Amino acid sequence: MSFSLENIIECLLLVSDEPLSSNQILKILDNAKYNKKKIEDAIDKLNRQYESKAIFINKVASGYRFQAKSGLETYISKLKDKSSNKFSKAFLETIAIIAYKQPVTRGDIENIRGIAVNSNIIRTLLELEWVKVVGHRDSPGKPELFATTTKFLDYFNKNKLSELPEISEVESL
Amino acid sequence: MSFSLENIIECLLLVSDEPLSSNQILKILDNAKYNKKKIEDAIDKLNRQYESKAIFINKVASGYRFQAKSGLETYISKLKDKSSNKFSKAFLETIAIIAYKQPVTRGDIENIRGIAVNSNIIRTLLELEWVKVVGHRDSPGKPELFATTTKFLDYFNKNKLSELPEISEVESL
Amino acid sequence: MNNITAVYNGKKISHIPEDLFIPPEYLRIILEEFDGPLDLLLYLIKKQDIDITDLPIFPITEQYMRYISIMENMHFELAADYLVMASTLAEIKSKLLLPVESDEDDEEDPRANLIKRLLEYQKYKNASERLEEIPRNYRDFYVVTNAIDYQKSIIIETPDIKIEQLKHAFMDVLKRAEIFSTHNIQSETLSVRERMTIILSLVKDNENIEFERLFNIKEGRLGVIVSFLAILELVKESLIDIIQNKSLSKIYISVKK
Repeated sequence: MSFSLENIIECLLLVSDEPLSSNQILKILDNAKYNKKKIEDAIDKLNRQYESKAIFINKVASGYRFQAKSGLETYISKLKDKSSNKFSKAFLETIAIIAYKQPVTRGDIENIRGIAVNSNIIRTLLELEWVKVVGHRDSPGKPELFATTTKFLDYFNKNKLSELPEISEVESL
Repeated sequence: MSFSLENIIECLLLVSDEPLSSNQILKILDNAKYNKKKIEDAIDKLNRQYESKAIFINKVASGYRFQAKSGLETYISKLKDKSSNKFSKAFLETIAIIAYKQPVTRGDIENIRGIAVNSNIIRTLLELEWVKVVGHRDSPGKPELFATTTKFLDYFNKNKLSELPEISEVESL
Repeated sequence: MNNITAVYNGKKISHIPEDLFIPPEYLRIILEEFDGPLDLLLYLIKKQDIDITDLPIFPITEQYMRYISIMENMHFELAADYLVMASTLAEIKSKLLLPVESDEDDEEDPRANLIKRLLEYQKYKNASERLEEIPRNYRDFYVVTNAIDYQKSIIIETPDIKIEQLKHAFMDVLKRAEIFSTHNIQSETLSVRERMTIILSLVKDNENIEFERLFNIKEGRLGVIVSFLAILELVKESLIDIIQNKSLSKIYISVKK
């Protein structure tokens, strides 16, 4: 089965975790018969197809990305709340590591916990605005550095990070 | 703007991190006018709309999810980092024992493999939610009994445990 | 362990040459491939192309012991399970050496239990190989998850966490990671960590920032020390650069580019 350019772009944008620019799409397709204009036209055509649908392709700073149209917020809230893993041990440990060892990268958290970080947890923490990106480490891939926010401290009724419970060596024994 | 049931389901499945069962969808919609049959019909209708598209809705153990049709692997593989789905031999052997012999305790796994189970493997399996504790064996120490989950089946595109490859007793090497 | 392949000096090697000198680093690669004593035994048996139900315990034990002693000589950290297997093999060997009394010939073959375990393990090794082959997400097919953004008006309920839970979670992690001996977390560290975050945010928003602006005299000596330690830590973790164009001129801090 061969797919039209629109269908290929639709599939790529849906499978991708990040927005894709027309240049990135061209690079993936790696075919001289396509150009930027053709990609843009295809996206316009897709959006016309989506007129009655609840989704559309939006252009954001780093490229094209699917987005939900407004109107389904109550449903989406219910869905997202269910899947956020907020009460898991992994969630607690992840936010604890960010709080006590900030700024940390995903890799740091993985090294400390000895296990891969669940993307949903990081996303939930960012959505809750308990955690923010404060920079990028100067190492391959320029990983994001996470730190806690004042909103996180507010939640625990604290003014400063140093007011969090102390971790002492004695207690760990 | 109001959306049809198909358009709502399409949007929810795309927003979700995980497959959604028809029951979960009904719960989110929270409206007496819908029922399981209507959800299933809507999904069939969507899949007919997608006939020429590169995506489709697939049913796996924990529910419905979008997947790419085959044919675009060369493009998609350029998008995705595959390092996260390489498993060590020890990891695969552990999950194979849990899948084919469930419910099993850590001790059972150690007896079969002849070597201590690495704690990180069990922790990873629990966090991935590929494995859950289904009870405790009535023997000294009341060890936890592990079994696989629908999420484990989802990963391998299966609906039921019986769809895993059959294995037979080994009589010679 | 059907196929061990290691590359040494550009050559692919798939079995240990019997009487050749084995370069230690190559041996290490091979030994690390074994997932426990049963795995090693299966390898030794398969290499001989013998019927497992007729397990020749004497040569296999001898070879097994040879591997163990090589590993020990290399100070290879040997799991206790390897030694347990060594004693099991020795026990079977000694039972086989005892004269069999004629009226007890329905007594079980001392090798039977070991053979059963090896076959059982092989069964699950086969199963794991089948699992390795069947289609899986992101390798053989692609699942669409979390494909679309949604409006910011989506509200996520805040989780209910007690501050003590946070502390215990961190201590659990530290205990597990056994990094406690090298990282002494003291009360002060947190204020330094917090300051690091503040400085990083400041530097991120302004291209360059004057060194002095990172200190607040009102905080007193302790506050200045905290800022200074935070700057040093940020430099150490190569997150910021300290720039001074000529000596005695103003010092600037910028994000590491």
